[in-house]
Amino acid sequence: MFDKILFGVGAASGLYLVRNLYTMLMVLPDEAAQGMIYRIMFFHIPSWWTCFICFFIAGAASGYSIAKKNFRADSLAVAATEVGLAFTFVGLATGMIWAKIIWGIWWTWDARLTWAFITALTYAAYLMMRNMIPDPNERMRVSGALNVFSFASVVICYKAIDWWRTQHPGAVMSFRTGGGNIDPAMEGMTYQNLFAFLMLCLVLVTVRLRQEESLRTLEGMRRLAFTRQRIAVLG
Amino acid sequence: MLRMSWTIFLKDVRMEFRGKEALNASLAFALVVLILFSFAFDPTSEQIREITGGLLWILFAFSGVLLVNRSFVREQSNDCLDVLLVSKVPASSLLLGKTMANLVFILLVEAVCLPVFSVLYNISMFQLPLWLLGVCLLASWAIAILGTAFAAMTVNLRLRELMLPVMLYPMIIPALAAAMYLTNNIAAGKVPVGDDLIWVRLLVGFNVIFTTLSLGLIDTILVD
Amino acid sequence: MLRMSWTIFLKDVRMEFRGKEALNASLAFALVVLILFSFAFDPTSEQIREITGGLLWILFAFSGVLLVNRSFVREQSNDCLDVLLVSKVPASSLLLGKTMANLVFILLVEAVCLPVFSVLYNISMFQLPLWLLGVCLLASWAIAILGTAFAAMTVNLRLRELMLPVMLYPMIIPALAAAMYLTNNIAAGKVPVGDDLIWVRLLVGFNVIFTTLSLGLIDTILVD
Amino acid sequence: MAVLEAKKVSKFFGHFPALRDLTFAFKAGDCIALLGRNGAGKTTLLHLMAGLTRPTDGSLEIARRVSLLGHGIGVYDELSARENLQFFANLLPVKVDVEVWLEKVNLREVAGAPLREYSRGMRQRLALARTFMGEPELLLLDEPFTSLDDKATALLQSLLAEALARQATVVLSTHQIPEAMAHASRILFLERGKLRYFGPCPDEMLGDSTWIYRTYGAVS
Amino acid sequence: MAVLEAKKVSKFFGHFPALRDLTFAFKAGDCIALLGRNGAGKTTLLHLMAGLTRPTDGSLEIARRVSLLGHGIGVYDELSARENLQFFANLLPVKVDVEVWLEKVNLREVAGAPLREYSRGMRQRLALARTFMGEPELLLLDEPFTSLDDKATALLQSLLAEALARQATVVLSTHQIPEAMAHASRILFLERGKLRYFGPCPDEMLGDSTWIYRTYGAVS
Ligand code: HEM
Ligand SMILES: Nc1ncnc2c1ncn2[C@@H]1O[C@H](COP(=O)(O)OP(=O)(O)OP(=O)(O)O)[C@@H](O)[C@H]1O
Ligand SMILES: Nc1ncnc2c1ncn2[C@@H]1O[C@H](COP(=O)(O)OP(=O)(O)OP(=O)(O)O)[C@@H](O)[C@H]1O
Ligand SMILES: [Mg+2]
Ligand SMILES: [Mg+2]
Repeated sequence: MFDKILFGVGAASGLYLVRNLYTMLMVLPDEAAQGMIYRIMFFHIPSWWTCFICFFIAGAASGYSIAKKNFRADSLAVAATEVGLAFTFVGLATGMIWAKIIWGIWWTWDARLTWAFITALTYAAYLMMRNMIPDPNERMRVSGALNVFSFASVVICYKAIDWWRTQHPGAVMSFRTGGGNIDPAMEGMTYQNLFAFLMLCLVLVTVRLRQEESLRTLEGMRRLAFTRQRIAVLG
Repeated sequence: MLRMSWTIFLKDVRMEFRGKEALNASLAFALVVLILFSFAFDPTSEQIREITGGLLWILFAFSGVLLVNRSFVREQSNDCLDVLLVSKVPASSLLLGKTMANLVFILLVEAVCLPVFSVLYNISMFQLPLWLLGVCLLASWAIAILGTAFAAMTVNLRLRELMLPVMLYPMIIPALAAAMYLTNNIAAGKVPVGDDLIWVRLLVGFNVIFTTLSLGLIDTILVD
Repeated sequence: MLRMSWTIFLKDVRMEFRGKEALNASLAFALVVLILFSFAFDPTSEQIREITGGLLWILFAFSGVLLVNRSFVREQSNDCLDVLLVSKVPASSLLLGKTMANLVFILLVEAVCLPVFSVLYNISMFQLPLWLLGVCLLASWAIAILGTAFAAMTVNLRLRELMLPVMLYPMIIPALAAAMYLTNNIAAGKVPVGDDLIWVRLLVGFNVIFTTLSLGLIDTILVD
Repeated sequence: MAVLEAKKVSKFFGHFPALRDLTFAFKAGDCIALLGRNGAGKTTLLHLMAGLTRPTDGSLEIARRVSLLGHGIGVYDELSARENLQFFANLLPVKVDVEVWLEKVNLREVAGAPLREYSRGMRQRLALARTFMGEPELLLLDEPFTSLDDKATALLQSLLAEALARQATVVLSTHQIPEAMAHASRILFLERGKLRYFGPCPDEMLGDSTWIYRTYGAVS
Repeated sequence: MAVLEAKKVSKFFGHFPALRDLTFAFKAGDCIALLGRNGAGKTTLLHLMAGLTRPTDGSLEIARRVSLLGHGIGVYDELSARENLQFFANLLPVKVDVEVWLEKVNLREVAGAPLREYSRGMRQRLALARTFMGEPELLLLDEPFTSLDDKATALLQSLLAEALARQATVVLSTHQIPEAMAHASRILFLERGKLRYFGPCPDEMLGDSTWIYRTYGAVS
């Protein structure tokens, strides 16, 4: 039953994305200054928000897991981090494509872009670190603390446009600027795509969470089997 | 609690000054990298002035990581860490004591490197000695506290000498960037005023936030 | 003898590709240092073109040292090195096998870093792909052979992660300097001709001399 | 009046149960030999009693002053014997005369040299002094007889006797059953994380050291 | 017809004499128990016989095919049991069937998993397979009984018996004299680097394991 719901939500998010794509391409007009390519923002902005939300969940779950010694929360943290990292790469890729077309270069070292890169690296390091710790308890403790630390880079990345003068555009969404910087139709479209992304994200995180949980069980069972096997030696 | 930190600080400093091995080695490392830099970036050009702060703090970050890396390894070699924890030494005392010891070591490396750099690159660093001292203290504390906390996390890893910088550098970039900027100004003889003071505030804020965070989390990191 | 080298090469590569831990970590390390550099040296200025080679080879030297450092540590952890030597594996086979494995790892890191650097610093590195490949091969071999030999020397030191770079960097500066110069030219799209070829000869000569020397001395280093 | 009391203690590494549902209590003056095959959970149990890890389930009340001699010897190679003892003495709540202990383990004459120059036996003697000084109430020793020669073994036995005489509790894990039998008053036998036997030393064990494995160990 | 012959062998670490003027010879099929107090020079002597260090003085002729089990276990944690044995088999001059050895130490079913997941006992069994495979002529074992439980000890004893049956020479250092006595045909007793006794096992040692220390060791 749960599988079916999950599948349903996944399918719905796919359909929703297709519908959004249609509206984007067929209904909305080209933007005055940027022309056709501005539509990439409907993916760029929501994917960054989705990844920030994922990292926030991961940080909170990590904090909970180390405070309460809760392995499920730890699994949630990995799942959210992995999915968040995927969205980070979508954000990076769309941003870079956009930059190539608008600025003529793939990359520049302004605060926003740099910290987006740093964020990707810190969370990649978190995942790497997990793989290197064989003891599950220590893994939860150490990587949990690391995840809490890592959230600092997300905060800096989010606030970078306010703290430094960046080449990356400043805030346009009305909840940050008070409105007036973006056409309401485009803003609406951004939220719609964000919603689709979040649905997709929910499905992915759930799937990864269950996978992680069964992996953990499997690891324990294999250890047990190994001990039994050991005992059996030489009658 | 502070008394225990002090005991641990004294022990770490004594252990290091016994052979001065890590200190000498990371000093040698810093000097070697300075030479390496002189091949990579033309040291006679005028532009070198603009990257003084960058060069120096990259150098200090590198040798700082090597120093803090030893910090918990020293405790690990004979399972001394277990003995300390069994003796009811609070993890935060341990962190504080070790951070202070590491701060001393990092400052010593800086104290040697700065004059050498001045001479080799013909840049007078000591026009504003108090500002320089302040920046060194603040930024070195940032390296020491976060470095020691992360060293505690990575101490059991086989690849700790690789993972420590990978995790630490992104985290201390704000502090390093501030230190680089301020050092550039100091080397040019400009007292930071007005807008530049934001970097000082950044350094202080960074230290306050991450010292609190590290002290709060260290218990979870070390004790199962 | 070469058959044994090959066995050891395969084993090392298989061990590394099993978890790819050291590879991933040193790749992450290289990327992190790339970011650090962007703070230290104004990356949008035109002068960055002149120090492309310097930046890149400092980066490769750093992550290369971290990679070769693992090489003998892997053998040490369970006293495997003793077992190999008792099995009458010649020390030079061991060195050769491990050097080849390290060369592969270093080249892999370079293969990822070069395009990333190209994009991030907006410098097209691949105008002269064959020259670039040649320089990378030669200079990476220099890092690999000397690094592996020195790793064998330092493996028993408590401070090996500190001592290895301290000993290695001064030794490979000629090779690095040549690689930096040539890479600068290649990035600017200039085929090395005439006087520049002396750097190529330097690289080749360096490799021949130090490969011979390392193979000759490794037996003394490893067997008491 | 138990020094240490465990109630339904379990310890999981992830989903792997290293210890399951252990219930026992130690009294002052007990000397418990912790026996079990490789991987039975002896080290894990000692770490739990030391407070280095917390149980996943159940409750464990620990004595106030615990001292541990683990797989590593727990002294610093860079310091001298005297500095080592002084450092650990400073962390203790009670005053300890370091010189007395140096004398006791016969290291007084070389106490100024850094440990790096000591032979293995000398380092082990120092580790013993570090463990036994300060009159700990609970002594946890993980395979203390490993690689000890006859003299070091005799020293350890005499320190054990002394500690037991002042009503300290001693828990020692070992595979060398004859050595352990010299002082052990009770046996705690683990098999794959389960408590199989806890009680006084059976007479059968005196002559036949693998008796307990055969009797209480798994049949398979 | 000696497998190994040492003539006036000395080994100095700097000015410290770890071994002094040792002269002895081992024959095929001998099982020598290398005894001595901590720091007597047992490990140093084994390393010399293995060819890992060369004597400072004197001459030492070594057998052709030597196999060593040192303080470390000498297998790679990152590889699986099968890959480990295959790798070491590739380095041997003779062909070895790895599967047979996996079966022998009962690791066949788990042979594909990386060693990191093995328990301590399983790793030790793998190390034993690595050491005994390929019919080495000289087997050097440094404290092989340390931390082995009853079953692992039994496996080691059976492998020893097998090796001795095919006329291999075995040298094992240990502090656990009863275990060593099961197969040892000769005793080599060192005291502070000097050879104090080399000959057949004295009858006195069977019941009283510290007899040799008391009889041939220094009085102090
Ligand atoms: C690789 C290059 C880029 C990176 C790493 C990047 C990174 C980010 C990040 C992290 C956000 C989300 C944070 C937030 O909502 O405040 C964001 C939002 C945004 N990005 Fe980018 N970006 C890149 C390129 C670009 C380009 C080239 C443009 C357009 C010229 C652009 C326009 C925007 C806009 C309009 C927003 C939404 C701002 C808001 O109202 O919040 N980005 N970008
Ligand atoms: N950190 C850990 N992570 C995962 N499993 C562990 C960890 N530590 C121990 N184990 C497992 O718990 C079990 C008990 O281990 P423990 O070290 O307590 O055994 P032991 O009785 O001390 O064995 P030995 O006689 O070999 O010392 C083993 O199966 C081991 O694999
Ligand atoms: N590399 C070395 N450098 C200096 N001295 C050494 C070295 N290796 C061993 N020694 C010294 O040589 C002596 C013999 O050491 P060895 O390890 O052979 O003793 P052992 O008989 O194996 O002792 P144990 O029973 O403790 O293992 C010791 O006094 C030791 O301090
Ligand atoms: Mg144990
Ligand atoms: Mg020994």
